[in-house]
Amino acid sequence: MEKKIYLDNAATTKTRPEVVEAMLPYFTELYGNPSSIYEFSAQVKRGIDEARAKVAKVIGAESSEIFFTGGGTEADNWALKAVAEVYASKGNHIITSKIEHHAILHTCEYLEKNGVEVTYIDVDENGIIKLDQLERAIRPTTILISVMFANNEIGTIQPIKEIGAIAKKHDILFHTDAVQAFGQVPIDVNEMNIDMLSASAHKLNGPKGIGCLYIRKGIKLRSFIHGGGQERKRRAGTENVPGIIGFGKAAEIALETMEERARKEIRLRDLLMKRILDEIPFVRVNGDKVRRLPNNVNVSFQFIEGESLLIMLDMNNICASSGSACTSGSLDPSHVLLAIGLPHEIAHGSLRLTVGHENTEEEINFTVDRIKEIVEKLRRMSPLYEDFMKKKQ
Amino acid sequence: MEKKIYLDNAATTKTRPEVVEAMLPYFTELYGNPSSIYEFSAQVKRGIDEARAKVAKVIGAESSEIFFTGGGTEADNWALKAVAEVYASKGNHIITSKIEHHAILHTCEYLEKNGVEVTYIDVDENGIIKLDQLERAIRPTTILISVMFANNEIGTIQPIKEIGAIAKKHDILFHTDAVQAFGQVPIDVNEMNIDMLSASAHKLNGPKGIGCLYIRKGIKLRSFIHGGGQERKRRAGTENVPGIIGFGKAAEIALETMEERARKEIRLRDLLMKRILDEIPFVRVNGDKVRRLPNNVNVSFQFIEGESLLIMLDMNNICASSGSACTSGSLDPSHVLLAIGLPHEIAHGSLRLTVGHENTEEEINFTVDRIKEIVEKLRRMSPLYEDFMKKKQ
Amino acid sequence: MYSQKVMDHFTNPRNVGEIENASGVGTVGNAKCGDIMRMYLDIDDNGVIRDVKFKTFGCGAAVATSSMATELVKGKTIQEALKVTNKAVMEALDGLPPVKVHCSLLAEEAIHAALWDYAEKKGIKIEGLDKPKSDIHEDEEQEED
Amino acid sequence: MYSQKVMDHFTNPRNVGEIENASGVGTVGNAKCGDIMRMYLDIDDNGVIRDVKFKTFGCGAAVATSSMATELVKGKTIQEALKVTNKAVMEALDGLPPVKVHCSLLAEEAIHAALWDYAEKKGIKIEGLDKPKSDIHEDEEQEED
Ligand SMILES: Cc1ncc(COP(=O)(O)O)c(C=O)c1O
Ligand SMILES: Cc1ncc(COP(=O)(O)O)c(C=O)c1O
Repeated sequence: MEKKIYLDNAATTKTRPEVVEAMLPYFTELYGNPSSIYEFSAQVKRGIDEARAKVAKVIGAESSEIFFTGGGTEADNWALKAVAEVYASKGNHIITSKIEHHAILHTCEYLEKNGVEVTYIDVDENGIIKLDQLERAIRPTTILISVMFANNEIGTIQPIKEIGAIAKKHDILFHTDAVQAFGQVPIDVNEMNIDMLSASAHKLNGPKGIGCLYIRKGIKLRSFIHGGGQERKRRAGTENVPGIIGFGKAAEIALETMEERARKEIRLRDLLMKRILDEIPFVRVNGDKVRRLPNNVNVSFQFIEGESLLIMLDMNNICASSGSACTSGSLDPSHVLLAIGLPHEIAHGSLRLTVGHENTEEEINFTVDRIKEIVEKLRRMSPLYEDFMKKKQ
Repeated sequence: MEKKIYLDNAATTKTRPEVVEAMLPYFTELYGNPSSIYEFSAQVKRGIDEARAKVAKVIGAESSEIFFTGGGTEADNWALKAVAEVYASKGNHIITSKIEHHAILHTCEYLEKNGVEVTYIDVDENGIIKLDQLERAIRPTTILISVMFANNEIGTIQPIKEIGAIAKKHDILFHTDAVQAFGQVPIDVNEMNIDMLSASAHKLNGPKGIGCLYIRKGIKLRSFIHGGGQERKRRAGTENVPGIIGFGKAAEIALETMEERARKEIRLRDLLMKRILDEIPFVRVNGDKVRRLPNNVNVSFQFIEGESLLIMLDMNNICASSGSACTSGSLDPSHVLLAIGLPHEIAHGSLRLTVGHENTEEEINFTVDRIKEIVEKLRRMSPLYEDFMKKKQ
Repeated sequence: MYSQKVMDHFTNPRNVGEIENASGVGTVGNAKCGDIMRMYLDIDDNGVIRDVKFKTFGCGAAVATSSMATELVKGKTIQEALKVTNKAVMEALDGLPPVKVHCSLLAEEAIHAALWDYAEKKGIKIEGLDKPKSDIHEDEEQEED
Repeated sequence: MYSQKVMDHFTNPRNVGEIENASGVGTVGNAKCGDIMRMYLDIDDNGVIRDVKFKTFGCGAAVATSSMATELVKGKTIQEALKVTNKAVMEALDGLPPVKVHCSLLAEEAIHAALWDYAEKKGIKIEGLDKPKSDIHEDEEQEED
């Protein structure tokens, strides 16, 4: 195929043309600073209000509970660091999972250096958090439970409602990194007892560099970025107005099209998974089969290494990932794949394909054909495959 | 005039059409995540590299010393909080000025609650920092001097080179908030001994929501936002690619056009100032007459209050500001105007007009005509003016 | 930011000016907060406010509430005027932004101060009128930290 | 990310395969780091490397350095082969990204391991050849905190 086949929608997505369209006026026409008092800026403020309402609606929140940030990572940092500080008098213990995104894990490591204690809960072989272990980990000093809504590598969706119930029962704040789930699967912060939630626009066909932290009304949380009085004095800095408008538009479209997109993506996802499993030997699927994001396929090919596979796919104009986009270039296999119990060499041979609403069945079939050829080629040059076949004989 | 007259370029600026043009492909075509390894993303990475070089060039820095952030405020927060933490073993004292932006002042207040000691240096009646006081304030525990390059309200440009020399002499890190100066006046981080510098794209006809922190090579500085390995592991979070590209383009144009723009803006600025001073009684100009940003006019009209003036200007389609955009809505008069010694009632009657390269002489003249009428009208209903005139008789 | 009513009263304020030899004059507020209001009352022998004028140094809301307050007390008796609360002024203006509510308090205070001045000059005591404070402070909510 | 030379050797690796009854076989690296290289040498009685084959489990750089290393030692004497350092392999490939330099070390190690195996089988000692480590560790720079 001449055309690029983009199967890395968990890393980032194409901004929808309608979203860009909505943003455009805010660069060269409605460029006023929303903090100014003239009418020119009031128009901008109204645009922000509308966007905020659209974002809030996706998770059943109030507009006033949405605080825009520079992305999902900032939202995660804010939630964890601010809770650790504001609730220090109550305790210094945070509970999270072993398969969080680095935005959570590296923030936890930072906090650990500053006297916070963190318990990292195990997940089962499908990547689902061990609820009993989580509840047992609660101490009188526990101030926060932070568990991601859906995993960025293996697509597993956590039992968020159950975690929310546990948090509520023990009167502990509950934060969820919903960067991968926001706009993709139904979320209701009230029903699920979510106190704080992180999202990022570029994962739902919105622009990069804008996200939000949902903070339940009544929760005390200091600013993470101090300065001007923007975002009701909770997040300083001139608002990224076009970004906010784009996030709003993307959220609106994501909500409207959620069911239809999920149906289509699940069809493509399942086709992809089925053909790979049927036609390539020595493969395993990672992540839960049922509690799974509509767009995520994660498979491990025994005896081969993921980067080689990615480069060969790239030479066929297929964009894919071998774990988190953030960690490629790193030498360690993905912490998520290790946490679900994969041995190192299997973890290294993993491939993540994340479909989007623009992908076609034809693209999927072309991709599987290429994967088959490449896996065969790489196995032919693999010493591990050689050893395995010799042992079998 | 039917058309809007925008005279609030210190609050924010219109994004240049060429900048938007440069950004556009990065939304819907070159949307790949720069951390991914496929060629599709390599193009994006190259775009970022070019933008980084353009930003670096404006201040005579190396590309590798530029770290993109979500704006000027984040850059300010990062510099101060990270230095306070990383250099805690060396000391806990920071020196800054009384007329910093809230991004610095509120961050300092936050740090003060956490054991950091901050000295706020006075400025003279023109807003220039007292260098002797600054040098005397240095203690063995001083770890940072942070003084803004140019003030956002009164336009005064600080003796940055002299401050840099003092910092160097005492082996103390020097940060400058150059959000208002970057791309407007010549800056050379080496000549001026600047160790860290904050900038924000939307002040130079670039997009909102993107800025940078310059960090001199060799300076140890922890991340402020933890997570993925972006920005050479110093600033986590998926890069705001269109924002970065737009910042690069805006920086390039700002550097190319700096002299020409300054000439034009100074002409408009001086016309504005001269006519106001000549034609309206009981006015004073705030800020230094010479060491001043090319675009800044700040005047105080005795006996009247700024917001009324702003609203009446707004009714004439003129956008202006009465102090910092961030502080409007607040009840206190600007801390900057108080710091240069204005009594409260004079500070309340201040007006900031900041011109841009698109303004015309016609607009300036129209604006002065309106200001004259409005000031007269407001004085007619002012009890302070009444008292003053009665006393005079 | 402001309602149409506020904008109307700000742009075309009613009863701006002074009254020579006024029955009572009251000035409240201070320059620190950026609002000063002066109210002139002309009260006839029946205790009816025949005329009222104001001068205000302050924001749009301050001017508009002064203007509206003068309208509300004009032609009223002293006792009726005392019932013109800040709430009444705000309602008559279709509301004010939260940050501007203190302006309406100032208008109420200005009327009271002028009435107090009237009472002092007359040597009488007005039922239900206390000596006005000259300053209005507000506790601004600090959400940030 | 990779030079054209690397991409060429990755896409069309030279000398992939096995040698039956090889004079020496060496396997280095480990699955933890994601790189395993196996080198087969066919050495004639004059100590000249007549043929060489490799198999590699690893990233693009690992495959390309294996391929290049086989080209560099083929037809060489044992002593010449010992001089094929990781630097030589990297240079021949027009460089590697910093994070991938360890792959070139692995290729050097693999040759050494195969020669060691040859020497052991032959019961000889090769001048300048030490027992290879089986693991290659690298100290990744941690800039973040
Ligand atoms: C689960 C998860 N959390 C957080 C992030 C960070 O979001 P961003 O890169 O927008 O800061 C990502 C994506 O990179 C993610 O997948
Ligand atoms: C001097 C100064 N510093 C910092 C900032 C904050 O920049 P930003 O609003 O882009 O975060 C501004 C403008 O708002 C400013 O003028």
